[in-house]
Amino acid sequence: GGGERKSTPRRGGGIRVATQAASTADTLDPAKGALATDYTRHFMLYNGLTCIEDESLVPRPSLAKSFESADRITWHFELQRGVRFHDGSELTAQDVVFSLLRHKDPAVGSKMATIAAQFADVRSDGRYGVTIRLTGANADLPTILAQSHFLVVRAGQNAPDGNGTGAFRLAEFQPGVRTVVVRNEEYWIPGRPHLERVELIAIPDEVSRVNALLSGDIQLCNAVNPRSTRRIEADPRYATMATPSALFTDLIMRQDQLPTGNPDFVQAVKLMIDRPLIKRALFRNYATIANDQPIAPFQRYFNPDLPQTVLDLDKARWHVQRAGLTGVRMPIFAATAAEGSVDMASIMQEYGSKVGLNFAVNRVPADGYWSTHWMRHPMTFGNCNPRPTADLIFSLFFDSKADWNESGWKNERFDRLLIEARGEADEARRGELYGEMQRIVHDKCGVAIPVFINLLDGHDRRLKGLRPVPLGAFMGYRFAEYAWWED
Amino acid sequence: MNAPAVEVSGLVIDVARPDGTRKAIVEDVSFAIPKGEVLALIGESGSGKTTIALSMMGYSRFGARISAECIRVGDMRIDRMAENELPTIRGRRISYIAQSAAAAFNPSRPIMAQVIEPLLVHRLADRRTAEAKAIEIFRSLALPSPETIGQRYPHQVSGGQLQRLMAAMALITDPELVILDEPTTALDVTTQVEVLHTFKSAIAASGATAIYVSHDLAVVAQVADRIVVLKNGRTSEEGTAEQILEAPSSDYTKSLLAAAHPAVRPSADASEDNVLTVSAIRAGYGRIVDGQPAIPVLSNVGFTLKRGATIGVIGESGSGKSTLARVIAGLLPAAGGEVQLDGDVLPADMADRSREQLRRIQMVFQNADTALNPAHTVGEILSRPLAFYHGLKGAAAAARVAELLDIIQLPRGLETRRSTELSGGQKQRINLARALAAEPDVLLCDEVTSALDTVVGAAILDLIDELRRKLGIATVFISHDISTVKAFCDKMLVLYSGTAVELSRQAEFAGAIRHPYTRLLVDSVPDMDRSWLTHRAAVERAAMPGASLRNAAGEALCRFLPRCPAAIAGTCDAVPAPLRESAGQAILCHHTLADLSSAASAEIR
Amino acid sequence: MSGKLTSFLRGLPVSGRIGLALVVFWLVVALVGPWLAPYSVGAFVDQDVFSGISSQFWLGSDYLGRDVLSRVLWGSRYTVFLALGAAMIAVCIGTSFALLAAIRGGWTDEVISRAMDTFISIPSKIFALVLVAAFGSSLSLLLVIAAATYVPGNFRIARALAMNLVALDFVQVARARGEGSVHIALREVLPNMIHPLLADTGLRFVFVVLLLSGLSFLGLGVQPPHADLGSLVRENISGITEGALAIIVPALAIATLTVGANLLIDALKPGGKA
Amino acid sequence: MVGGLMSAPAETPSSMAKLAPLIIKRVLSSLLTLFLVSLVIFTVSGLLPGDAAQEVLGQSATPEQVAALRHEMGLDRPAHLRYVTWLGGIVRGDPGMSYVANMPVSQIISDRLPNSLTLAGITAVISTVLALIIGISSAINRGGRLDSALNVTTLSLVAMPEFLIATLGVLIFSVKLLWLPSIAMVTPEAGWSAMLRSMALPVFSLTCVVVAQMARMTRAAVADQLDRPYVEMARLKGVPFSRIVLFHVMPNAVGPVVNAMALSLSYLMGGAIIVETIFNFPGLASLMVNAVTSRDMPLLQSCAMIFCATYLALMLVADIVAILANPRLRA
Ligand SMILES: Nc1ncnc2c1ncn2[C@@H]1O[C@H](COP(=O)(O)OP(=O)(O)OP(=O)(O)O)[C@@H](O)[C@H]1O
Ligand SMILES: Nc1ncnc2c1ncn2[C@@H]1O[C@H](COP(=O)(O)OP(=O)(O)OP(=O)(O)O)[C@@H](O)[C@H]1O
Ligand SMILES: [Mg+2]
Ligand SMILES: [Mg+2]
Ligand code: NI
Repeated sequence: GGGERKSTPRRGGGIRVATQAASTADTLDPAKGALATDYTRHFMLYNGLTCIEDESLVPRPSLAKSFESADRITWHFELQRGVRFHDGSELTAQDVVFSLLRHKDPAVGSKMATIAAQFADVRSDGRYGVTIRLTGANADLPTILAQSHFLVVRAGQNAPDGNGTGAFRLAEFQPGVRTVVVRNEEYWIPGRPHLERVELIAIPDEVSRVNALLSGDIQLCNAVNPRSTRRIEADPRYATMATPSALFTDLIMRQDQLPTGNPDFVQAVKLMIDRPLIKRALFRNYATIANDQPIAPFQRYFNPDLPQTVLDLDKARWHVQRAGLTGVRMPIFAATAAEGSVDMASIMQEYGSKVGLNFAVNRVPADGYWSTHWMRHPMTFGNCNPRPTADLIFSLFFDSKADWNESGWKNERFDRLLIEARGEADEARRGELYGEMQRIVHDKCGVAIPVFINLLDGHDRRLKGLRPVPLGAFMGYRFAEYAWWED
Repeated sequence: MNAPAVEVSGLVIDVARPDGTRKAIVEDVSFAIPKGEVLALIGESGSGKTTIALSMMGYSRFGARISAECIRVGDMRIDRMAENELPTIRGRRISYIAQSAAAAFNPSRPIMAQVIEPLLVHRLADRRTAEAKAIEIFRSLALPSPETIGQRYPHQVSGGQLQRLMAAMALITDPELVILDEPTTALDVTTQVEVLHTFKSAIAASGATAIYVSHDLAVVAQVADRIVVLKNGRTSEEGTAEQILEAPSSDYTKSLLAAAHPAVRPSADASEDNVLTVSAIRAGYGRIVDGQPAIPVLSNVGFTLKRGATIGVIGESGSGKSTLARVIAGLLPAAGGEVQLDGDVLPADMADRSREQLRRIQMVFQNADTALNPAHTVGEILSRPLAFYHGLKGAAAAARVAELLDIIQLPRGLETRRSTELSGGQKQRINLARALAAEPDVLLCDEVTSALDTVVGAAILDLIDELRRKLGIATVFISHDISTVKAFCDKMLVLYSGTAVELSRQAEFAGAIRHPYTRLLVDSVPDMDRSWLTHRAAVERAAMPGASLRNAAGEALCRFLPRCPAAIAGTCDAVPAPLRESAGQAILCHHTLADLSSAASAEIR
Repeated sequence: MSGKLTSFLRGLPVSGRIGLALVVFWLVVALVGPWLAPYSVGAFVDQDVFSGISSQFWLGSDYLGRDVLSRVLWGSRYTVFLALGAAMIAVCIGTSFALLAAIRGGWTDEVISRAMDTFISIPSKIFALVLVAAFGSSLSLLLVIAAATYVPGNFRIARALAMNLVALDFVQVARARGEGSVHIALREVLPNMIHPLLADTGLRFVFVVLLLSGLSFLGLGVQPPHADLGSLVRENISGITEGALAIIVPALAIATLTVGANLLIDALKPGGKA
Repeated sequence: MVGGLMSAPAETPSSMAKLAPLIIKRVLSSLLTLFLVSLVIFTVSGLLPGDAAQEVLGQSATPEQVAALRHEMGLDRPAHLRYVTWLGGIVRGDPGMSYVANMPVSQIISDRLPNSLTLAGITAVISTVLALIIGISSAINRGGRLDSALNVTTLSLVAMPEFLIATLGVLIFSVKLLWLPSIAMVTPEAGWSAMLRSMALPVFSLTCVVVAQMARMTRAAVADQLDRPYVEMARLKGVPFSRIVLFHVMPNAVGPVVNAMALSLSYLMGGAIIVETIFNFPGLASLMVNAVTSRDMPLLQSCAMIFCATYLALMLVADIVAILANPRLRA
């Protein structure tokens, strides 16, 4: 980990940071951000109304110096005064309204279009006030707005060009090659940032990425393979930072197709997953054993009373036999797009043969995986990034009507609980509701979640001030604002 | 009185066999050459001539090892020289003229650079003086435009010129010993005479001692003072030229001498009907536009051939002999004229000919090496036409193959061998047998003996002669070797540059009336007479070099005009030559037949 | 037959014999290897990963704790047979087109040559990526890609050979006899190309082995848990600094296979003995 | 480079005039080939699942968004119309807009093409020189110890998957020795030396990949010429061996050697994908892979055309060199 030894922030230094993917699709438009590179870039250039700064995941004010809501439907945000964009113009409510409403325009191609559908109305309320009215109660709006997609751009900029209020100014941007930013001298938060210059590149090949770190060509990288940690830690100049996160790769069994729709089949599959093996072999223990539901033990609202599903081949075989599926041949679609899925599929195949299921691994290319394979076949793998709230993960992936209801299951009770929890003001009650929902998913849903995967960043030990934020690599992609360089 | 310029004794050259033992390819050869004389090494192919000649330079091919009691050239003991000393004498004091100048010249460097290279690498002169000297030698070798010929590339000069240029390269350092390895074998007879002559005078002028390698006794007779006859790497006979040529003591030398004078074969009793009629053929290569090929070769060539008869086609290289054969076989569709077989007009393109028509005309290709598929066994090669034309399969085919092998006098065991495992003579027999397997009416033989030793070639000729008499096959016999054709054929067709300048029956051809070109050809064949070359050299004189081949009206003139020693100014270069005909002879010339008889032509000269 | 074999062996130089031995060794491994494999190819048998030689795991274990020996035995089967199959297909197709182009000449030749240029100029790995993206990864597709990649190369060589042969007299003899194109192609021309073609097949074989390993780098290849030798190297590459056997063994396998094939080819070439 | 070894005299204008028809014919047939390539690429890429709109929007796309983007990109028009538009653009010299990057294709390519050309160029020079040295030395030592040693070396190089060579190179030269950067950082502001340093490892890897084959071809071509009678003739003239090789053999071997080299070198542009990936080199091959994965047709097509054109140009150069070196063809 980062700051064991006490060190105080100091100004200066430039670093090069590598993520695992970049392409010509790299963008300066926060709404379109799709990869770690984009998120990191956007957080350097822009600010959001709110932000999440630490592992507590509590949303804090950012461009909004305060926010409030009585009914969790209508929200009022009061903006900071005197915040200036890089081009010198002042931030006003206009900009915020523009930035939020863009997401509802299909032509923009926002990744948050479905979330933004909740915005019934976004209005400016004076020069420095913004009022958002939602279609239904949502206590998590401040958390939602802390995501990179909702970062604020200048009003009228249909194709944002990096002109934000952020801690860094854009110096160079070559899609698929690199982004260079330099310190914004007039940043509205005094004393920040510390680094003079950040160069953001992508090294898709993991071995190359780690080699680049070890040869001093980069100072920080994400997506380190658990198998490489030994190499990095062996060198006293480098360290890894593990961020426990709710990232998971799940095996999807479509409920609207056979035989995956058969509850016995689902049960059998959940019973034949050797979770310790996956944790140990695939992730070198940089993972947390999961229990077929998406809330990780270290997250709020985690339900510790659910019994842990463990490997039980006899029971699995019994379920297979009961379903009359012994000897059935099933392809499992996997791609590197879903981290670890190919190896998981191999494990499934190995154990499947022990319970009478004949799985065939069908590795397909990563590109086109989400549009052509994911959720399209009876058995595919999905991959779900950490979400800041339980509501988000449940409503995006488990609600019957959700676009990404991966297994296509339908559970009215679950749907009802979801709405209820979203508007619930009482924390204890809310916890109960989420606990109940976890049980339903664990028992009934057609997804098997073997483990939660830790995020692994590798960094030069001279880079200080890093600490894990479970939302993503690089302190939830926001390291640039906090980190400093100590020679 | 003086010690000989070159002295060799106890020369042994051996090569390592795969099993490690050594095999001698030259054994115990000794000779001596007095200064300024020419020694000829003669013998059949593979007898070790080249190997011996090269050992004079301390050089051996394919890792052969040279050992000798003594190899002395002038004051140099070649056998005692160290490996790094040898290059200093090669090309400087001993030089070499290879058999094929076309191969020995580097195709991608200008001639001059190569000719003066010996001077430059031995630092005998600077580039300027070297070039001046080269031009001097070019002039003395009677090369055309000596100042500029050096700027050309090897492919831009004729074979004869190239051979002379190589002589220039060899002589430029004024060597003590010149080695000539069959320097005229690859040349036409007419060119051979020129080259022989220049070589002889050049060597004489330089005063160098020479070793002349050849397998042709008649050629050797013209240049050599002494002769060593080799057989299988051993000296068979050695002596002065007169002695060997006039009173040979070994049987081998006698057989060589005999082969140089082929016996005249009696004409077959040909039947009356023409089996093959070729009339007014016009043909060439490239795309045919308006009945005229892009590269015209043959113009208006025709003849008739009776069953069982033989027509000889002669002419120098490039005169269109093979082209004629290809036209008859249909391999090259003629642009004009027609070929009739038994009175039926054959389609020009073989693709349009019926299988039966194809069967009845068979061609025996010049080069047996490339005409036999190396991937097939003799049996396969011979049985394919049997199956293809006669539907013979299995035992019947095998029996017929055996029969064919008997006919061509080869052992039956040969069937399972591939052509690569046969000698040159054997290959040519198989080539012939394949044609016979089709049971043809007409056999086209394209220089079937040119690549063979005289002795072996003579045997093949005997075979063909016997076959045509036995089976009544009509033969078109193509050759550039006029003595063979003269002895062998009932009719002669003389081609010059694609035109038939003369068509004669054997009797008339042997007579005195000849086209000037035919006369040139006949006269160019060397005689055993040692003074032949000296006399012959006076004859070679062209009347109108560089004359145009078309007159003002655009009519084609006699193509031989630029080289014709008997050309009539004002007639030959103005009017197309008329065809002079008599019984059994047709000649394309302005002179009357009477004028062309040898007595009369002596006057014309 | 056996006489021929011994004389063939005797004719080979030492390097050729080494090559032959290596090639035969890998062919045998590819044929019988999977039956000798101590574990199933996907079995997670070792608690540790990248472990060294032990009595239990003769060649150690891989990045997931699977038995390297078993995986290499299986992997060589994929590599050898895929490469062999692809090389043969490429040579068959390339040579057929070459014969057609050489014998027909003219427009046929021009069209085929242009088409081949088209294929040769598209980078093969990218072409493979596109095809795999379009049709999904399968053994047969891999075979097709590898074959298609090397068809044009073989075509160029075979065409040059055939052009030389077609000009030779024995082909003219066959034409003058009235033989059809098929006979000329198959009986007259082809047998004389066999030797250089065999050498070329060998060379293509080597190229395909390397192409497959390149494709495995791009994530295209045999479906897991199976893996060809290249994929084995690739998937274990993170063990490279530890000198893991899991990476050395398959890399060595590729090297010996390709070097062996090359040595054999060189020895077969006429003049290679010199 | 190769031309430097030719001892053929300076070109006369007449030989240039002889080359003109050849070049015209080749350019015409190249245009045909380029057209075929574009057709093949277009057809094959038409078989790809998904399209640029879907890829851009990714996992989270809603159908309305996809439809809107498709319309904006013009993907809702029939394929042949898109092809014709694109082809028309190319003919006018404008490869159009990238679907994905919101930039003209020409700009994206012009950012990367110099990188690829530099990499390929440096590698070509180094590997050609190496291949010539290795090939010629082993040819003149045929059967000798040096020949065997070089043979084994080139064979071992051939036998190594290129990603392994590259990875080992990085481990040794950047991670262990810290001599060279492990990733190629080709930035405009970097100086020449930084540029060369960061290219060193990619060049090294690519050289290893192509040099072996080229050296082997050179050896074969030179060895073939060494058996010719004119070499024997030159030796019999007393010409030193080194001079024979340089002035007699090379001009004749140049034709086949250059042809083999052109084939190998054409690999350096499009085939460098693995090296580009490992060294994170911003070249055209990875751009094209990018275009495949993002279904960016205009970009994909243009990259393919560049690779094809490179190949054809190299072949043309090889033919021209062969002709210039061979007076028989020149005339
Ligand atoms: N590569 C070789 N290896 C071993 N022996 C050879 C080789 N080439 C030729 N020979 C043998 O060397 C002997 C002499 O050959 P040489 O070339 O001196 O003959 P030659 O009389 O010049 O023949 P030709 O008239 O055909 O030129 C022959 O018996 C031949 O069999
Ligand atoms: N395929 C071809 N294309 C173009 N021209 C050719 C071709 N073959 C031969 N020629 C030319 O046609 C002319 C006649 O050639 P042909 O082969 O018939 O001569 P030839 O009398 O058989 O000579 P040789 O005695 O050398 O065999 C020559 O000038 C030759 O250059
Ligand atoms: Mg000889
Ligand atoms: Mg001929
Ligand atoms: Ni006249």
